[in-house]
Amino acid sequence: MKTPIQLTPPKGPVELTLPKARQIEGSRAIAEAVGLCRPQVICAYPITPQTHIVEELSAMVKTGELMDCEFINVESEFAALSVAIGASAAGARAYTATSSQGLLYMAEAVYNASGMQLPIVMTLGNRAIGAPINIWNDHSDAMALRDAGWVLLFAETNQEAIDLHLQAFRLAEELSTPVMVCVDGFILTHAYEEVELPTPEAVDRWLPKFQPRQVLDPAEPITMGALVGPESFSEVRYLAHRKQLRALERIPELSAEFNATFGRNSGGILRTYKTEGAETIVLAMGSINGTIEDAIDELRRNGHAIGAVILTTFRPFPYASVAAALKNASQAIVVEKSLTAGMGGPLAADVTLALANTSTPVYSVIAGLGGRPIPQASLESIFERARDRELPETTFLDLHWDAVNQAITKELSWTPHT
Amino acid sequence: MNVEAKETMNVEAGQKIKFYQTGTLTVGNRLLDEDLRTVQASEERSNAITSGHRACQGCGEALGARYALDAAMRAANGKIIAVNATGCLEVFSTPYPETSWTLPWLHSLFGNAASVASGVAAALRRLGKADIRVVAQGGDGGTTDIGFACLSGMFERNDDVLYLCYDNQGYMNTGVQRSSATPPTARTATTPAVGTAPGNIFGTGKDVPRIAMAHGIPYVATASVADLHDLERKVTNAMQVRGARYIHILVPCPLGWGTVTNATIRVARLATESGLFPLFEAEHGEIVASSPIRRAVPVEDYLKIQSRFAHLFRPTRDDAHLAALQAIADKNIQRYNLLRNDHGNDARKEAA
Amino acid sequence: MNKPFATTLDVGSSLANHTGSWRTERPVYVDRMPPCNQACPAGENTQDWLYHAEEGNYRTAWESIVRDNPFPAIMGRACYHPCETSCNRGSLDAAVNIHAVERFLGDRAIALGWNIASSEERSGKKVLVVGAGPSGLSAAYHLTLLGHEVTVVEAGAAPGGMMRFGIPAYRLPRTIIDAEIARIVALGVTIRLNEPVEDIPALLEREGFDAAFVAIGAHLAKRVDIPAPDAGKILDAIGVLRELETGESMPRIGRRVIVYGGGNTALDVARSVRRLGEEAIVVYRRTRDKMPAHEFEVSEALEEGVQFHWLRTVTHMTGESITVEKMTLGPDGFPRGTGEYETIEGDALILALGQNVDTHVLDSIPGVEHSADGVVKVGPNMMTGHKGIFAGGDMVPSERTLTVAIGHGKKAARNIDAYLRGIPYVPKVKPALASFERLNTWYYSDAGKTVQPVLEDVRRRSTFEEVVGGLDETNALFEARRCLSCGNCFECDNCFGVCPDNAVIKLPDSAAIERSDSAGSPHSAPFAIDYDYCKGCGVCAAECPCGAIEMVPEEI
Amino acid sequence: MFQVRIHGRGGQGVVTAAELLSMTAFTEGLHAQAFPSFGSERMGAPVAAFCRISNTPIRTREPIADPDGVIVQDPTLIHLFDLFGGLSKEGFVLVNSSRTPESLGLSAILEKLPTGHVRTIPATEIAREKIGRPIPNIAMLGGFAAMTGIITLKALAWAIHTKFPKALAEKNIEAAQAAFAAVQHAIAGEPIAARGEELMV
Repeated sequence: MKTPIQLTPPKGPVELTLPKARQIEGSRAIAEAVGLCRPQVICAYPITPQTHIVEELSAMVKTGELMDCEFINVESEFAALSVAIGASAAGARAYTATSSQGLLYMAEAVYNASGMQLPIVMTLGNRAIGAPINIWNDHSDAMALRDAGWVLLFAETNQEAIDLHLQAFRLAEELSTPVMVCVDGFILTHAYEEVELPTPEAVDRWLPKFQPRQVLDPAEPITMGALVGPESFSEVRYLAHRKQLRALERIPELSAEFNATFGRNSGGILRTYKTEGAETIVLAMGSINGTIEDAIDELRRNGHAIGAVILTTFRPFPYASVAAALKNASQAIVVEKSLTAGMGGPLAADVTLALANTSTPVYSVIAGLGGRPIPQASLESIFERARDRELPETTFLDLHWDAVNQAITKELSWTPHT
Repeated sequence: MNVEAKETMNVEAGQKIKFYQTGTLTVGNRLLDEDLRTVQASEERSNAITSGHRACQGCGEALGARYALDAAMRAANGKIIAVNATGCLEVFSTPYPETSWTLPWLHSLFGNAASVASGVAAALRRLGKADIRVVAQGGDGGTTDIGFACLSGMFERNDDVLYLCYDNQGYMNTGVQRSSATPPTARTATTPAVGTAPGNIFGTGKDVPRIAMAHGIPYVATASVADLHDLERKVTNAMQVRGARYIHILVPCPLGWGTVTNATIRVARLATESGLFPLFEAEHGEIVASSPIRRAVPVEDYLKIQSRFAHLFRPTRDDAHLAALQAIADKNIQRYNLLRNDHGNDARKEAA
Repeated sequence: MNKPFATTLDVGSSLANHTGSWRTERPVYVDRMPPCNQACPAGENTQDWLYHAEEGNYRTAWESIVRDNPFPAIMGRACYHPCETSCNRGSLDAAVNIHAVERFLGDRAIALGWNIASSEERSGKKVLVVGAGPSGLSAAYHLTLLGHEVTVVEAGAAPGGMMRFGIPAYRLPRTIIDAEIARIVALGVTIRLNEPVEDIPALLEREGFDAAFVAIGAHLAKRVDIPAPDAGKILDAIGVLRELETGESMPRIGRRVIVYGGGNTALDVARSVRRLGEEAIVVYRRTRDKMPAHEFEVSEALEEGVQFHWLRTVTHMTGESITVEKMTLGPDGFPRGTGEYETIEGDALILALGQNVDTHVLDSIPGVEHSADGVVKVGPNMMTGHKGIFAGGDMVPSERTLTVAIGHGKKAARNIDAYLRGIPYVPKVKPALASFERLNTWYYSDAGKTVQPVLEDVRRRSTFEEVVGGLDETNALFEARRCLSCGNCFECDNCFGVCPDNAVIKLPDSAAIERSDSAGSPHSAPFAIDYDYCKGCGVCAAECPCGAIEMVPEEI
Repeated sequence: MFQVRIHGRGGQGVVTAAELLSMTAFTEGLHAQAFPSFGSERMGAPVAAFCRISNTPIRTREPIADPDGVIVQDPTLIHLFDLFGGLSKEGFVLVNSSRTPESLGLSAILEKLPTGHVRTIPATEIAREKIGRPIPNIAMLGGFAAMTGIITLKALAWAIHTKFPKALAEKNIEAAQAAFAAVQHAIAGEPIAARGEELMV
C-alpha cells in the first residue's frame, strides 16, 4: 500500500551553486564518469539506449570539457570496438559503449579484445535482442557474450554505474583485461536521479596514468595477435581463466579501496540486503534490485523472513561468494531479465551450480524481458508464493498466458502439407 | 673506381646521359646513385617480413608485403606500426612461437584491419606520437568483402592510415574460394569449372580502387609486384600525405591461380600489360597518372598460363568469354589511356 | 614490456624456421657465354669491356680489349663486327653498336697514350713471325706478353698487311694503324721490313729461333680469262688497293672503271675509284642480296654514286666497253646464263674475284701440306706439318677477315707458348651460350641504337677522309649501356629484390673479388643464395634479366 | 513519495518536463527520480514520462501505476487512454486547455478528487506568447507548482536555468511564472486575466 505523501517544505533559500550531488540523467552521469577517467580514444556507433552516453561524450570532447581525447564516429559497433582495440594496443586508454544488437555485431571483436588482453572499458546499455526487434531493457545482450572473457559488472543505480566505471578502468589496466559495465537501458541510462561525481583530482589519484602491459612501438617492436595452434592454445585459454580468477580476488579489494577513497560502498562481488535470518534469499543483477529491496521491506514488515543478494560481478562468476551469501537460506530465488530458450535462466543456472553442494533449491524467475515492467506487487506475489512453497522451478513473471496458450494451440494444430 | 671514371660520372650527371642499360626497371642498378635505387636493392632494407615465413613457394603476397612495407619504413624513418587482417599473410607469418615481422605488428580480426588501424592512428595522435605512421594491410577478402565497411569508414573519416590491399583475387588462405575480387570465369573451389558457364560468374565487378576514389581520399593507387619501382614510388607518395590512403597491389598466388611458382612476377606483369590490371594514381578522387603499357599483349597471353582459366581453352575454346575478358581489358585501356605513346624511358625517367 | 604468452611474440623469430628444406630445385648462379663473345673471331671478351665502359671505366675497358686484341681502334673501324650480328639486343630493338664503342675506346687510348705493360718474366725463347699483317702482329704481340722474344720479318715496306694494303683509308685512317702498331713495337717486338723470306727453316736455324709463325696472307689475285685487246686494262683489285696505298701519285686507271666481283674488296676498290674522281661500275653475277659484301658497304657505295649491274657476267672487253651476259638465278641460288648479252661502257676492268696464297715459300719446308689453291693445312694447335712452324691468317682455311686473322695470331701465340714450354695448351671450356630465350628482356629499357656521324656526301666523292665518325663520350656511354649482359650477372639486384623469402645474400666486396672468369665470362654474380631459407620457387631465375641463374634439381 | 505521470505527444517536451520536475525537487532538497516511458518516440505519438519525489532515497524502478499527480499536456489524449488509472484519491490533475475541465468531459474525475485538484490552464497559448513556440511543458510545471505546492517557482526557475541556455531559460521561466500566476488567480477565485503582461507576478 502506498504511504501518504509527507513532503518537507524547502529549507531556506534555494542554493544557486552546484551541489555536491546532482540530479542528472544516467547517461550524462556515466559520460562524466568516463570523462573523469581521461580516456584517450572513444569510439562509438549509436544504438538505443546507449546513444545518450556517447552523445554526451562527443559533446564533452568537442567543447573541450574532455581534453586530450579522440572521439571517433565509426560505421558500426564492429568498427567501434576494433578502433578501441587498435587504440589500446597502441597504448591509449580506450572506451566504447553499445547495446543489444550492437554487442552482437561486435561479438567477434569482443572475444578478440579479451584474447589479446587489452584493457578496454565498455558500457553496455542492456537491451533485449531480436527478433522480434525490441529496443527495451533486458539482459539478453550481456548473457549472449557472457563467456567472451570480459569482466562483466552490473550496476544497480546510476551512482553505482559511475562508481563501477571508475573501478572498471582500474581493474582493466591492472590486470590487462577488458571490462564491461552493464547498465540497464532506459531504466538507468535515461533516468534522472541523484548522483555524486568525484572531483577530477580525486579520480586522478584513484586511476594512475595508463601504463600498457604491451604496446605497439617501433622502438621495441612486437607481434601481437599471433596464430596459436593446438600445442599452446589450451595454455592460453587456461591463463585467461587464471586471469579471471585473479579479477575475482581483485574486485573486492578495489571496492574496499574505493570505499576508503570516495566514501561509497559500491562495486565488489555482491552485496546482501537483509539476509540475516532470511529463509528466502532473492538474487538479481542490475536496477531491478531497487524494486526487490522495496518488496523485501514490505514483506519483512509482514513478517516474511526474506532478504536479497545484489550480484555485481557476473563474470568471472563468484561461485564461492554466491554460495556463502546463500548459505543460510532455505531457498534461493533468482530474478533475471534473460531467458535461454530451451534451458531457462542462465543466471539461475550459475547460481544452481554455486549451490551444487547444498540442498538449497534455486527457483528461477524470468522477468522484465524486452522492457516488460516488473511491478513490486508482482514480485511480492512471487515471493509470497515462494514462502508458501508454491513456486514452480521456473516462473515467467506476469506472462500473458491467454496469448501464449492461444498461440500454442494454433501451433499444435498446424501440420505441414495442409 | 678510378679518377677518370669519376670525372666521367660527373660529366654524365651534368649532361644528358640519363639512360641506363636497365633503366629504372630492375630492382637495383649499380650505375644509379644509391638513393635512386629501390629500397629492395639495399641491404639496409628493413625486411619488414623476414625469412622463415611459411608462405608457399613463389608467394606474391609475401613479396608484395615486403616491397610495400619496406618502402613505407624508409619513408617513415622506420616508424611504422602495421595492422594486419586475418588471411594468408597473417597465418603464414605468425604461427606461434615464430613471427616473421620485424616491425610492431597487430593482427585482430578478418574484417576490422582498417578500424583497428584507425584506432592505432587515433591513439598515436593523442599520445603525441604522430611521427609514427600506421599501415593497415589485408588480402582482397579482408578488404573488398568482409572488411569493406570498416575500410569505407576509415576512408570517409580520412583517418591517417595507409591501407594496403594485397589482391590475389580469392580466399587463398581457406583453400581458394571466390571473393568479390575474383575475376569473371576464374575457377575457384566455390566457382568450379563445370556447367554451362564454368568458373566465376560474369558479374559487374567490384572496383575497390575506384570505390576508394569515390570517397575523395587524398591518395589512391594500384600497383603490382611486377613493377617494383612504381610500387615503391606509390608507397612513398602515399607516405608523404596525411589522411586515408589506399594502394591496391596485385599479388599473384601460384596455388590459387594455377601458375608455376616462378611465374609470379611474370603473370602479374602480364595482368598489367594486357590491360586487365591497370596501374594508376588518383588524388582526391581524380586520376592523376597512369602507367602506359610497355609491351601490349592480348588477355589470352595472361590467361593461358593460369590453370584457373584453363577451361577457356580446353577442351574447346570459349571465344565468347575470351572476348568478354578482352573487352574488360579494352575498357581499362581506354579509361586510363594505357596505350598512349609516351611509354618507356621518358615516362619512367620523369617518375624517377 | 610484459608480453602475454603465445599471442604476443618477439619480432623476427621466424628465422629459426629453416624453410630451405621445402626445396626441390635450387637456384645456382651461372656464367654463360654471351653471343657477342662467342662470335668474336679475335676472342674478345666484349661483354666484359662493355661492362667497364658503361661504368665510365674506359681504361679498364680498353685493357680488357687489348688482353685479346691489340687493335681496338682498327677493329672499331674495319671489323665487320659479327658480335653485332649475333647480339641478342638485335632481337629486342637493334644490336648494340659494339664496334663504335670499341673505336671510341681505341681512339681514346691513342689520344691519351695508353700503353700496355709487358710481363717482366722472360722465357728466353725466340719466336720468328713471318709477315707483319694482322695475324703476325697479333701473334707477335701475344707472344711478347707471354714472355718470348719476337722478331717479325716482313717482305713489304710497311707493317700492317691487309690492314694497310687492303682497306682504303676512308675506312681506316693510316694514323690509326701506325699508332696501334707502334704500341706493339713499344712492347719490344722487333719488326724487320723489306725482308722477303725464302727459306724459313734456314732462318730459324741461322738466328736461333725456337719456333715460327707464318702468316703471309693471300695476295695472289684470282683471275678469270677475259678476252681483251689490251690486257693492261684488266687489273686486279688487291693490286689497285696496294697501289693506292704505296704509289707516289694516284694512277689514272680509267674514266669509267668496271669492277667485277661482289665482295667487300670489290666495293672497297669501287669506292676508291670514286674518290679518284672516276665513275665506278660494279658488275656482279648474282643479285644484291647475294653479294658477299656487307650491306653497309653496298649502301654507302650507292650513296657515293657507285653504279651496280647485278646478274651479269663479264664475257669480254673491247677497250671501250665490256660485254656482259645477263644471268638468272636458278632454284639453287646459283646464276645461270641466259644467252642474252649487253654492253657496258667502260675503259678499265678491275677483277675482284678473291685471292690465293703465294705458297712458294712453304714448298721447301718438309712436312708442310697445302691444297691446290695454296691454303696451308694446320692442326688444331695451328701447327703445320713441320714441328715448330705454325701458320695462320688468310693462308690457312678460314674466313678471310682482319678479325679472324687477329684471332689466329692469339690462338697461335698460345699454342706456340705451350709448345715452347713443352706443355699442352688446353683451351678453356666454353660455357653454354646465353641465348635470347634465357633473357627476361622486360627489365631492359627501350633504347634505340646510336647512329654514328657520317661524312658529307661531296667529300666522300673526292677525298679519302674517314667516312664514318666516332661516337662522343656521351653516345659511347649510352651505347655501352645498351648491353644486355647476356648470361652474366651485371648486379641489377633483381634476385636480391624478388625473392619472396629474402634468401639472397649480397656478398661483401672481398668475396666479390673471387668472381671467376673461368667460364670465359667477365665476372660471376656477387650474390649467394641462402639455402637455409630458399624454398626453390625459381622467381629469381625467372626474373634475372640476363639469365645468370639456373634452377638445378636437388638430390633428394 | 509523490508520484507524477505526465502525458502528451512527442515534441511537447513530456520527458523534459519529468526531468525538470525531478531536478526541481532535487533542488528543494528532496530525492527524485524521473524516467520516460522508454518508447521510440516520434513527433506526435502519445508519450508518457514519470517522476517520483520523496523525502527518502528512491529505490524502486517500476513504472508509476498509481500516481499522485497527472499532467496532461494534450487534451486530445483524454479519451484515448485511461490517463487517470491508479490516481490517488488526493491526487491532482492538470490539463493543458483553455477550456474548463467540465467542457473537456472530466466530470467523473472532478467528482472523485477534492475541489481544486482538477484544473486546466492554456499552457500552449502561454508558451506561444512567452517562448514563441507551442511547447506547453514548462508552463504546465508552473501551473502544477501553483496547484500542488510540491515545488516552488524559485526552484523550478533554477532547474530551468540548469537545463536551458540563458535566453531560452528566461523565456521559459516567464511562461512558468505566467502559468503559476494564472493558477494562483484561479485558486483565489479571481477571474483569469485574458492575456498579456498582467499575468506577470
